[in-house]
Amino acid sequence: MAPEAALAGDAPGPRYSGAVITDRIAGIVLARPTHWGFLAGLGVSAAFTVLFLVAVGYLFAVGVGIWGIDQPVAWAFAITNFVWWVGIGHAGTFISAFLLLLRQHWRTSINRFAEAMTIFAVAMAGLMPILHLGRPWFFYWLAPYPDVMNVWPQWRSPLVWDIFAIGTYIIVSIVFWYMGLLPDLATLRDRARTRGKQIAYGVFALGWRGEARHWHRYETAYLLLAGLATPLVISVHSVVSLDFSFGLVPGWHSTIFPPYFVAGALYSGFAMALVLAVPLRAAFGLRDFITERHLAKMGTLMLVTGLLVAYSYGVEVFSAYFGGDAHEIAIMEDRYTGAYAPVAWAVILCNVVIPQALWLGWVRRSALALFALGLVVLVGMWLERFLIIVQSLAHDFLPSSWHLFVPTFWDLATLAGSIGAFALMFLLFLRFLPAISMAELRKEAHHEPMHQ
Amino acid sequence: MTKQDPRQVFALMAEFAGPAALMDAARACRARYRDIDAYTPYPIEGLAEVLGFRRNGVPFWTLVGGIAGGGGAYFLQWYSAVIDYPINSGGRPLHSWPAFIPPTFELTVLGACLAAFLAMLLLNGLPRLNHPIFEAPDFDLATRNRFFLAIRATAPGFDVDEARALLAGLHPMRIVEVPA
Amino acid sequence: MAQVFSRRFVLLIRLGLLAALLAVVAGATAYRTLARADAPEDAPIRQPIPFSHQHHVRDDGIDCRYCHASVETSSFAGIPPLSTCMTCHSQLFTDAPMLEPLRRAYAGATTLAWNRVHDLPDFVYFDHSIHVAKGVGCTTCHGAIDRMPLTRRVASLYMEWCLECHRAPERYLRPHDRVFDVDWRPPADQLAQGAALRRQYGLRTTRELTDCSTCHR
Amino acid sequence: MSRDPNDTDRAAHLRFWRSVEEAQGEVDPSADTIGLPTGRRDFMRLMGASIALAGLAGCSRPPLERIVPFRDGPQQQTYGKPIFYASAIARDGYGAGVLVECNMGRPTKIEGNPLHPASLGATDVFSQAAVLELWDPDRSQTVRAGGAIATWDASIAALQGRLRARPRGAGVRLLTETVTSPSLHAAIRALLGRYPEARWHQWQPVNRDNAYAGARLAYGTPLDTTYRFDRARVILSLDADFLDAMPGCVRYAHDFASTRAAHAPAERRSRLYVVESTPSLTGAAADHRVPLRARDVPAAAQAIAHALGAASDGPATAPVPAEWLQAVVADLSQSRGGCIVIAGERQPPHVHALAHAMNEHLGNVGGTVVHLPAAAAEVVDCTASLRELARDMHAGSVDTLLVLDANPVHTAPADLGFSDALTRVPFKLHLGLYEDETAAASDWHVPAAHALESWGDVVAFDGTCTLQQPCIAPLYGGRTPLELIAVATGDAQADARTLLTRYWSGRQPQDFDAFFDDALRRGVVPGTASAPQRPALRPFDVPPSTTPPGASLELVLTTDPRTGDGRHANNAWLQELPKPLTQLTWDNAALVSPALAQRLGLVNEDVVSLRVADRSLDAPVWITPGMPDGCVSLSLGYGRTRAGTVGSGRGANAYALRTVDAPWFVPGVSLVRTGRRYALASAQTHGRMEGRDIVRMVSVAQAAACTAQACGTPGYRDQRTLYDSPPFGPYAWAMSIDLSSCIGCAACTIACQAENNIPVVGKEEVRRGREMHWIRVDRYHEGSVQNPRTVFQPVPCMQCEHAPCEVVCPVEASVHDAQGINVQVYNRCVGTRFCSNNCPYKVRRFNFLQYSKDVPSLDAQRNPEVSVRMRGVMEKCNYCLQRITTARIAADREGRSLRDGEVVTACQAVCPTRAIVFGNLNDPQSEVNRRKNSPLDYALLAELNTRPRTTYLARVTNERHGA
Repeated sequence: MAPEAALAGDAPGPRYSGAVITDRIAGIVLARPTHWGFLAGLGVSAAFTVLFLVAVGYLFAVGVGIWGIDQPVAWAFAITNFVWWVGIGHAGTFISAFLLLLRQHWRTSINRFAEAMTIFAVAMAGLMPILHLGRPWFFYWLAPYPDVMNVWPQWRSPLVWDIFAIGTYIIVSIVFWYMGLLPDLATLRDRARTRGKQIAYGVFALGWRGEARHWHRYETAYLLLAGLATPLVISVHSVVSLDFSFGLVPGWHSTIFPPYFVAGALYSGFAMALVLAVPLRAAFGLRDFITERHLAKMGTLMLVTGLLVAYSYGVEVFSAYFGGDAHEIAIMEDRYTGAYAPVAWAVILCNVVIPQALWLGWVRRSALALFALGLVVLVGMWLERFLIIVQSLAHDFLPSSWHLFVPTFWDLATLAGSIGAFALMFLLFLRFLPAISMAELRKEAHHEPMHQ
Repeated sequence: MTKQDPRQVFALMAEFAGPAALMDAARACRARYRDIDAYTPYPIEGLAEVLGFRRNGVPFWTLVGGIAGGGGAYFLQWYSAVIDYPINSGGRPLHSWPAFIPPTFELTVLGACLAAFLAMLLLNGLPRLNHPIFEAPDFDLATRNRFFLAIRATAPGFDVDEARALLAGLHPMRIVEVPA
Repeated sequence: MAQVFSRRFVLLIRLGLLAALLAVVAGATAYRTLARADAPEDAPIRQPIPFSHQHHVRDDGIDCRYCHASVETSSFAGIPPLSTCMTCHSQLFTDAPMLEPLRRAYAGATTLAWNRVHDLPDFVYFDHSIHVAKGVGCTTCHGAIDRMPLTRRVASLYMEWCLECHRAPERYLRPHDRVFDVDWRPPADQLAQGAALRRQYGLRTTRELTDCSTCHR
Repeated sequence: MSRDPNDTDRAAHLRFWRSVEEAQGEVDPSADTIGLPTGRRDFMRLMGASIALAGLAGCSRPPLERIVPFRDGPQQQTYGKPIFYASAIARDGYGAGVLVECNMGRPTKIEGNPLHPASLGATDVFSQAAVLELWDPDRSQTVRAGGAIATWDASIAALQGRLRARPRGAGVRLLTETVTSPSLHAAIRALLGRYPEARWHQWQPVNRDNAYAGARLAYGTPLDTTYRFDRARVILSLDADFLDAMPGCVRYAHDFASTRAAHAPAERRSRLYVVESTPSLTGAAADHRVPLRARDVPAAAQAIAHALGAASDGPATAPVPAEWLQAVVADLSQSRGGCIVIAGERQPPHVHALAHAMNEHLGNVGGTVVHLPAAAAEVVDCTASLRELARDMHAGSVDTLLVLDANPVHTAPADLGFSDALTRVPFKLHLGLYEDETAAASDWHVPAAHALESWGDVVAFDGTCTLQQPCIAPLYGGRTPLELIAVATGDAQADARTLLTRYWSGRQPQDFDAFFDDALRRGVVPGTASAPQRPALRPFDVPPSTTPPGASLELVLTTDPRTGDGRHANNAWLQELPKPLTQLTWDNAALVSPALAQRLGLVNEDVVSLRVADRSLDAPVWITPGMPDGCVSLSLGYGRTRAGTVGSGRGANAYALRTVDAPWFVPGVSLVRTGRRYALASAQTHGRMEGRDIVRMVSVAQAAACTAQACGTPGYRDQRTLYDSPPFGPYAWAMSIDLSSCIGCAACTIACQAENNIPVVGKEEVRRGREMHWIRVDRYHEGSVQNPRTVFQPVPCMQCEHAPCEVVCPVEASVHDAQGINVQVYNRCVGTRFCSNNCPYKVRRFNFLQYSKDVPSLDAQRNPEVSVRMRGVMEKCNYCLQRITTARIAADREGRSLRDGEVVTACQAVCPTRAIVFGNLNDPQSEVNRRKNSPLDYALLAELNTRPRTTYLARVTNERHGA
């Protein structure tokens, strides 16, 4: 640690000193007046949240029959949304945990909001499987607890594994995120000028005072959490993929699913991170914290995971023919030529063809282009999950049972509503918590000045 | 500032502009006193060791948490599926150990993470909302860009004037007495 | 800078948290106790006629099957038709006001509606005849019926209660001739005798007895 | 479903929105049995119930149940045990013996009567559905005078006053359907004797006019010709659907199957040739089938007769392929005395005559073909009889009309103008089960007692008579025709039982009571089967086949396999039971051949207007492989206007195109596209096997040479597995389904529905693919679309030993029990539906909505031994667990083990062809084991190694080489 570098950290003068970082970011939460665009966004997302609540209320009142699901397609939108949201929820932890282990210091300016994104996405995801139950008020029967029936969960079911995977994931994500927030909450407590805010932030800061020994244990724990969260991230979507590959439905029953799903998850996760980061830095003037460099790196990651996904598509088709199972082959042929072929080709377009633009440097550097690509990939990934789930079910072993799925208004309302609720939570997060980790930035500033 | 009775003093605290100065000061004081605290806006490598930090404890408790979580999970599954209510599900063996792995893994991670977090807090004596040090002027800058070094009154052979002299020699931005 | 949280304030927060915790615990226990007693155990159910099993069984020594005629042949033990009551009560207590509802019902003026004491959920299929045939006595489930001036339920009727016996019937089995004996008490070597009876009656294996399909369809 | 074509148009196009309408309750007016919206109350109640289940009942306890004792205990009845009453249910006038299961006095299920010749223990779909008809809330519930509520006594007074005014009965007319009931006939004769100028007319839309006329032509006297298919080696059906739509068809199906079963002895194995104008079950069972325009059938018959030498002259050109003709002729003449030529009910008289001639020529009469005196008490030409009545009504010479149990306003030929004529009759009294079209047009309506509420008697196809006894008092004070006739004759006091005993004591004077009780107990009156007759064949001349120019289309009218002539239109079970060939539910449709559709550029659900002369009718098109080119087929029984909440306004009313001269085959029809579309609900959207090994077919030769290696997946039962078998108890239940015997009648489906409280979901839900049948009958086409081979496959739950559904259930709601049954624990199910996704056979059914409505009268029908499932719960076949348990408990009480055949599942019991066998695998002697040891035994999707307990016997086909 060179002394002059150290000086650059504190003494007033050079940009990005700890003081500047702190005041700029804390200012967003404490001082900055609410932007009209922010309010507009809040309004829209609130409206969609209401739609979500209506859809759920009607669902509970009448039953899952209000959706388009049928025999044989007993799973459709709800599970598609579930997988999609869980996938999006993967980028956050990946960025903050995995990149931390890899000493990717650039992550510091994006991990905080990425983690928030994770939590809200996983919250949405966690809701879906409960909503899709025929008798949602008995959802807790999936959890082991001593009851008057003396009956336990059926541990061989991937759905039970799901409960544990998703449950663990959301708890760990929240702990990880909150732990990262501790020092910043302390900062806000100390920067806050009104008693109310001081108390609010102070309570959650748990009396953090930046003592050296505390910092030491803090860093150890943080590193351990990162080390534990990384395999967790991989495991969660692997377990989710088992919901399908564990079944013997042709188009589901495949060993490639775990890696395939994890790649897809990160793919959509980075896409969502970009979709959130671009307007965020514009709206709150954080361009010099979340720089083109950050966006470009995320773009690169998106390209990599995108290629993995493309590879998986290829392997899926290949293994069907290579394996020679008539049912698998039939599924693949129907997927790209049958009733759902438009969806299949849309998936190829969104997830394979268009993202190749990321090879171009200027695309990776253009915030707008990345934003657009993010949206395209998000749509593509949703469609991919829809395709895997619905098309496979609609075309399984006995032709006599084949039947197409047609969504209803309530299917769409649930999807749109969940996006609205997600946006609402994220906007509120931006308003009340620092979107970028001040403590870590201070540390970074002190290590290497950030002008690249 | 007026001379005070040591018993009313919690600590004598010096404020520094940067980590380097704090480091040097810490070393110097540590040579003389045992109970020294340092407060920084971000973690500074080696500082804790300089202050005589020994037992971390977090890794140990994390391990304990992990083992408890995993072991508990597997036992629960085995007991409920094999002992308490054996049921033939799809002709699979009652003790379907491969199927028991995923929950076991997940709960291992969960146990470890919660243990790590709680251990960090409790070993650090947190949460503690009220602490004498908060009384110190300028201390709100400890979470912004200032670095503080405090010699606690509990330090053996602590004497305010001597300590003040020692600190003054280290060119702090200022020195304050933190009342108990 | 001043303390954000004074010592008193911290104390308040602590107390608040403690209170919240206690509230949760209290709520949980309350829920548990209330929810489990969805129809109170051991509470006599009031009836249009205060029928006393104690009187009819203990004092008069009437056999269970005199009134519950189909207990050995059908799933339903049977509620006696009014004519059964009248076999005696056309001679005895002919003008007891207590029996007015019976006489009016028998005359066809009204119907007599007993309140159900043992009410299983509709998805549970319990068969009296097989239990009686396999040596499960009346009092094993219905308690000391001969000591009940007003009939009450002594068992929770929860699945855990059923399983408790289905998992180890030998703890309760009786010789055939004692099934309707209200004075039967398990002998000292009940486990041994029960096991013997279990073999003699050719009971199904515990695994079969605890199959879901044994009670649910 | 909305009736207005524009709405249905929208429905067909904007499928996106269908479910929203659905969700808003726009499903079906038949809210009783079907349709969605659980009202707020229902919902609260449901939530209440579920919350109670969830254990939250602390606050809201379940209401105290009450027990109301009998005053005097009923005789020969134990609480909680069913009683079976022998009775009979008539179909088009011909009775079939049944046993009615009553639980605590409520008829809940119908079984066939093994002692009855027309049943042999099986029934058709209509008998199964009769119990729902009994409890139908739409049934007529009160006497009505001019629409206003009136009383039975008032109607008696009115009627008797009317008749008193006409001492000789001038202008008095009685209209009934074909009467086979001896007692009713006697009563009617007595009435006519009392009022000599009164007239009696019989009309029945599905009648035997042609058959009787044919018999007159050939023998000079009307006869009921019956057949012994169990003795026949070669069968030629001239457009006759003897397996599904003929008096005695249940018995025929049984006899026929006995010569077709996978293990039928070679010397008894029959070969079936069929020419038909509309695909039917008989056609599907054929070894050699030729789709033929109805108007070409006579020529075909003539050609065959000529080639056989049974007819002097043949047609210029035979409309059937030459090699087919040769094959038929060769086969028939090779098996003289052992073959059958059978003519379809709808075919003109001379085709029947030709059939008689051929049977005589081949020496079948007296052997495989048995002539009996007509079962109808009095044979009249229904059409002529009704025409006469209509004429007199027009002429105004009818002033008092009694209509008993008939619905002429709906069923009369369009060109009689019956309903107009009816308005000219001053006094019209109608006795009927429903307030139907005729009731609405009558001055008086009297609710009729249902067959299960009635004392009566009815004659079967072979003359055997059965006494009908009520299993429950008339729910709505309905009366039987016998009672009404008695009233007309002046005897208003006597009840139905007295009238019946009065008649029979006349026939059986000595120890009558013994006779009567015995007849009631057995369900047949001994010695009533009619004696065979051997009239001499008379020469007759065949009208030259007048084949109109081939261009014009021909409309073929058929009786609907589900609603019959329309009388079952309000029966939701039948409406939702897929029609065997088209798999359509809830509607009839104009069936056209793929070629014709292509020519006219039609696709399914296009609405066309069928135009004949000045009449026209709009109907949706359904493209049907195997339809003969050049004709359109439409079934009667739809387009009812006053059927009830379930049946009113469904489908197209084919009677609008039916005339006196063209009752079945309407020439010169034109199809005009309307550009509109109408949503049809088909239970199966894909009809081909895609080359998968689903229904396995082997020829007789192959079957003979068949070893486990040759056919049958080599030992699918000992495929390797990683797991050791779980502990099974003394019983290992299993099922075997013989695809050679199965004719696809779907009686199993509806029997299962009645037995297991399976709800009806409604047309919209069927369109969504949400039908609930636990055992479905899959239909596959194979070969050319013009004339495919059609095969059926009943698919219940396979009860896999390694059930894919179980391992994925997170809450142990789908588990295996020690009897090897894959049980679904409804009360534990949370409805993840993973099990259904993972079931390769897709036999699991999900309550997407609250399908089981809480309607008192429908609740009364429910089987108390089976849970009624709530919304959000998965359900499926469990081998009639309730029957197994009941039998096991009975056996356990006696300390013995179950005998083979002691447990009979509902589908097995009802099956006319004995295609389904159920039993214990652990019993080496069991029938099911015998079947499973056959090399023809195979498991569906055996490669998945799910180890199904339900397996199939391959379908053995018996083609003649070079045909």
